[in-house]
Amino acid sequence: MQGMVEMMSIEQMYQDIILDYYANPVAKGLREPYQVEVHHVNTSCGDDITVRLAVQGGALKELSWDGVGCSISMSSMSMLAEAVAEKDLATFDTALAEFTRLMHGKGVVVPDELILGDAVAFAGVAKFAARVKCALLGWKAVEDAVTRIKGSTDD
Amino acid sequence: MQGMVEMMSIEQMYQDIILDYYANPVAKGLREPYQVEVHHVNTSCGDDITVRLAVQGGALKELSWDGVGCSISMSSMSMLAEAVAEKDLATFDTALAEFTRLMHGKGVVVPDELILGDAVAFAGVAKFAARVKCALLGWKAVEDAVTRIKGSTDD
Amino acid sequence: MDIEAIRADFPILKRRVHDLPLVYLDSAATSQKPQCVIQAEVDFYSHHNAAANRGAHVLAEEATEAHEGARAILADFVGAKPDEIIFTRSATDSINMVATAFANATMYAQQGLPVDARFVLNPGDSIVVTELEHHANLVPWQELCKKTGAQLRWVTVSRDGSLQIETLESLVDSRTKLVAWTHVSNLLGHQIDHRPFVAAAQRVGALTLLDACQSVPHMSVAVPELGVDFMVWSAHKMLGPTGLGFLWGTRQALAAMPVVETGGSMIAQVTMESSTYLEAPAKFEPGVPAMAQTVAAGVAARYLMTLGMAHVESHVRQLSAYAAARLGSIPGVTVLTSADGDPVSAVSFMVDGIHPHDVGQLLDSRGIAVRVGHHCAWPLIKALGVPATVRASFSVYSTHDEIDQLVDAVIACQSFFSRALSHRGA
Amino acid sequence: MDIEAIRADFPILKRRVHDLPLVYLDSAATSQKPQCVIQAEVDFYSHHNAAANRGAHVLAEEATEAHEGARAILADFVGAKPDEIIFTRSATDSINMVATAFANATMYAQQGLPVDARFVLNPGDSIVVTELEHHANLVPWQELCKKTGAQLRWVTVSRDGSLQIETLESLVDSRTKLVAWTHVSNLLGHQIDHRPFVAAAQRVGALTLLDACQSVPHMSVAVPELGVDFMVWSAHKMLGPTGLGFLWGTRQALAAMPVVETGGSMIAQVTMESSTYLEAPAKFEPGVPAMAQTVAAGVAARYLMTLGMAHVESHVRQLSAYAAARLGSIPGVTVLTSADGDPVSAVSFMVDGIHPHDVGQLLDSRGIAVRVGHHCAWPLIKALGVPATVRASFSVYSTHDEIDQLVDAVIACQSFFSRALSHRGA
Ligand SMILES: Cc1ncc(COP(=O)(O)O)c(C=O)c1O
Ligand SMILES: Cc1ncc(COP(=O)(O)O)c(C=O)c1O
Repeated sequence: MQGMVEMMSIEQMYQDIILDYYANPVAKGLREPYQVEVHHVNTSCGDDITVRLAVQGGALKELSWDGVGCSISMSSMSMLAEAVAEKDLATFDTALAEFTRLMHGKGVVVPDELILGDAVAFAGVAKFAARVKCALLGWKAVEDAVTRIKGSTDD
Repeated sequence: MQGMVEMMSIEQMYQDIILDYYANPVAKGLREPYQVEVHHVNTSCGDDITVRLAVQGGALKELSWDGVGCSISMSSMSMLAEAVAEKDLATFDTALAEFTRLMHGKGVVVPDELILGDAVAFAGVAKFAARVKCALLGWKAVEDAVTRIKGSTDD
Repeated sequence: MDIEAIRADFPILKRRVHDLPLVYLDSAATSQKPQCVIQAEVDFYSHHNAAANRGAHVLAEEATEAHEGARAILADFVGAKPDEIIFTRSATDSINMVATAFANATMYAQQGLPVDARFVLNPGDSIVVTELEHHANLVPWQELCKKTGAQLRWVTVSRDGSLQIETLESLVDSRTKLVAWTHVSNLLGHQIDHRPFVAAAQRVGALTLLDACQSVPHMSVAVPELGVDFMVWSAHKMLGPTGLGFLWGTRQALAAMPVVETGGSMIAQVTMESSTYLEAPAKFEPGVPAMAQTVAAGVAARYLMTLGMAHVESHVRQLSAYAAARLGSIPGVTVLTSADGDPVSAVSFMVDGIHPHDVGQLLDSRGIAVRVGHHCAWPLIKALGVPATVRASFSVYSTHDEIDQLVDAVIACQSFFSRALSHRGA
Repeated sequence: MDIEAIRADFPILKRRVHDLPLVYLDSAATSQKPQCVIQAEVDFYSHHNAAANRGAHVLAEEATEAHEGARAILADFVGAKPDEIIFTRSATDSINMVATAFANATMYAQQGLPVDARFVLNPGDSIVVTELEHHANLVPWQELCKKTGAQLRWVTVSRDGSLQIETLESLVDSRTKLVAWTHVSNLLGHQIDHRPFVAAAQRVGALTLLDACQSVPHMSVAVPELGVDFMVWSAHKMLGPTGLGFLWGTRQALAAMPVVETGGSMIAQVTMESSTYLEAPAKFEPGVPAMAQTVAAGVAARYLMTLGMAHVESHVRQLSAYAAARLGSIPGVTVLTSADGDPVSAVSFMVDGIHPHDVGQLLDSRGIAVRVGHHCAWPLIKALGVPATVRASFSVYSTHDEIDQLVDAVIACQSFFSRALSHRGA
């Protein structure tokens, strides 16, 4: 019984789909061309991620990344890369808002699967406060990259 | 009964002889001539005392003082002025050492009456940590004055 | 408020001293703690103790949640946002932190590094305080001026305890970088109108710091409405634990303020060459926090909020008025008040011919704890022309009956000393 | 030592997490507290709470006696004199205080005020640290150098975790003002020989500061014998309360050091124009102290002294050796050690192919609390060429059985991830 409880709680976090992305990363390996490169670090544990991005016609065109980190930060980045590839900026903004809401929801927020796709698998991670930053690492990096591109094209 | 306990403990501190000196101070009022004047303050409550001293032939010759303070600091200064008047420096040093020992003795040190004279009345004050500084104020000032005189004659 | 019920919450009030019930009238120095506050520390240590904001295990997450939860309660208590509340060692520490930030900015500027000019002090710049400050809100500014060549100026206090507030106009000028003053005097007990200070500072773009040590524990303070940049107070005076203080700052002020202490948990990245920092509040909180104390302070704030700060204020003001009236009616007793306002929760007085220290001792022999001396406001003591005062101060658990006992004891003290001295011919 | 009896003293060890008994292996982050320490705070608040060093009433005297009594115990604990012990907020605070004293002295000197030249930093002067410092003993010195134009230098760490101590000779020169280093590494766990540092500093007349956060809780440290000027540590890592740290200094160093924070209870006299100060320790302790915590820290020190520091050290060293051996024998697990010595009470390790964060999570699911990440020693992490580590750390209440559970859990973690990842083709 004890074993059951334990595996259930740990598997709430390590959903199959999370481990899938961890085992088979998407868009990993930095690529050309790109308009902006950002480097983000999880200051509490040292995980780091580099994201390259090019925006074209208002859509996330080229997104590649590399990094060192735990299964949560790495799989979250992969899932994000897959979900937003070629999507327009408004779609990314909506997804980011929904993912942030989910991760800060202490495990009681029901995520919108239409918006998040596979990323709803992170619902279980939201229960573990210390891992929320891991799941958000890639998202914050892409947000930063998008902001910088917008800034440079606006003026 | 309660009244008894109270009065006993408070009278342990306010010995008759302390109140005598408080009511009738000795050597109060700054006088000429003097070799050195020192001004000491009890930093925790603001009591202050000015001491003027002249040493002659190795003895405390002229000692006068003025100050504002509680019954303990004022009576202690008066008693000291009376006890050491005209005495030699060695006698003062011995009395200072014994009085300091008494005051830091937390009320369990038995003072040497031969050395301290009336100042043994302060034995009860030693139980009240916050008042020890009051009792010592004048002694420290005279010690300081003596040190300064020694310093100025030595070189 | 049901004072008897409140008193039952404070274990120390069952204490006897010299075989008499304790009458604690020294709450302005430090307040007593209700059982729920004491128990909060015990519960933290017994069930959740781990390094907050650092670990990934269950205890560490619980500790983080408890610690950050306390921050949210404290913010709520003063109508602020959690990220505007910095945990410090004490109010004294909070004030010194702001002073150190000014010193740091000045040094960075001298090295040609970018800083917010509002924190930089040059010779000719000034800091304005008042003559009635607690040493904690005076000496750090003296030291800062000594270090930078800036000038300290102050609003003086008249013999009637009022501030010569009309001088603010000329004291605060375009070279003034900071105006710092106290909300409620710890010696005269009255509340000081913050508006002239805020207006004078805003006119010239100077920063403002409010010492709220004696106000926040006794009245509802909605700090964003005051218009100040910084506010400080201590947990131990608001029914909370020892060893904890607070610095509140506006987001803009905290963002502009240079880091003060540095170390773990406040860094973004560290290399041997240089480091970058997180944003407030983390920016100002290096090291493992005072977690058991922050949690207990949260419980103290909740306890006060449950009583209702309006009720708390009206209770202590009533007690102060009653004490001032009763003490003032004893022949030979002078109550020290300020022409600027009535006492909130502390009343200072003098007994003719008896030094405050002796009064305190006699009161103590009857189990009554008051504070005597200069109350860490030595310049004010001198301005008022007294050697020291006796101060009785109140909190939620104080009663009219305790004031009656105080009055009786003061009268007994007078007769003890007049008997003792008169037959000695003094 | 009877570990079962010791464990019974620590209420939190009865906790269950995820329905499993707590296995707390994170004592290097913060230690747990025995009942006597928890009770000491309760007793203080319930019976003696009043402002220490300020009042003349019975409670204030009791509070003063308890507080100063604790200082005497803490002094005894490190073989020092009471007036050499300064109470601070934390070890981080203690280090920052010394750094601020340097900054202050530098500013006073610039204003032409008299200061001890050893605390003055000019461009061209240097501070020497090591690459294995906790951020708390690195970032404050970086900031101090930024503020003064002085240069930060450091002894580097080789891949084998050893310090390139032979470089000290050239790093420390006649312009070096301070040498600061750690006694026991919080990441690799080994003790560092203080003698070369002290010798190098003394050769040039530089001051020295020892970060003893990870040594004092676990071994007998007689600080006067080490030859350093300053030593810092935290109460919360030595079975004591949160919110309290210590700065020890020689009498000469404390007398020469400028004041840092200022305010009440540390002043000799105050006027509006200027103030004079008391001697150490009061000189460095403005404000109402963290009395409940100092008293509890005294009880913690006594608890450790009663166990006997030699026994404590031998217990944690045995556990560390056992953990290093057992973990090291698991295929795919690498224990990180230093060629400079064996771990005292903390063991860092890596599990091949599994990020430390994931290891920590799996261990947590079995009730085992360890720390994962950079352990506030990011430069060391980079020097060792790892992204992060898992750290198990021990205290008087830790057992061999807990290490066996850790080992089993690490193996279970390996199989969870290898099962999870292998069928996914990673
Ligand atoms: C070696 C070392 N130095 C300094 C510190 C900082 O201690 P604190 O967070 O208690 O200030 C720690 C612990 O975090 C440490 O392990
Ligand atoms: C008005 C005022 N300011 C500052 C302080 C300093 O507070 P603390 O000693 O808690 O730092 C006090 C209390 O002593 C006070 O009454």
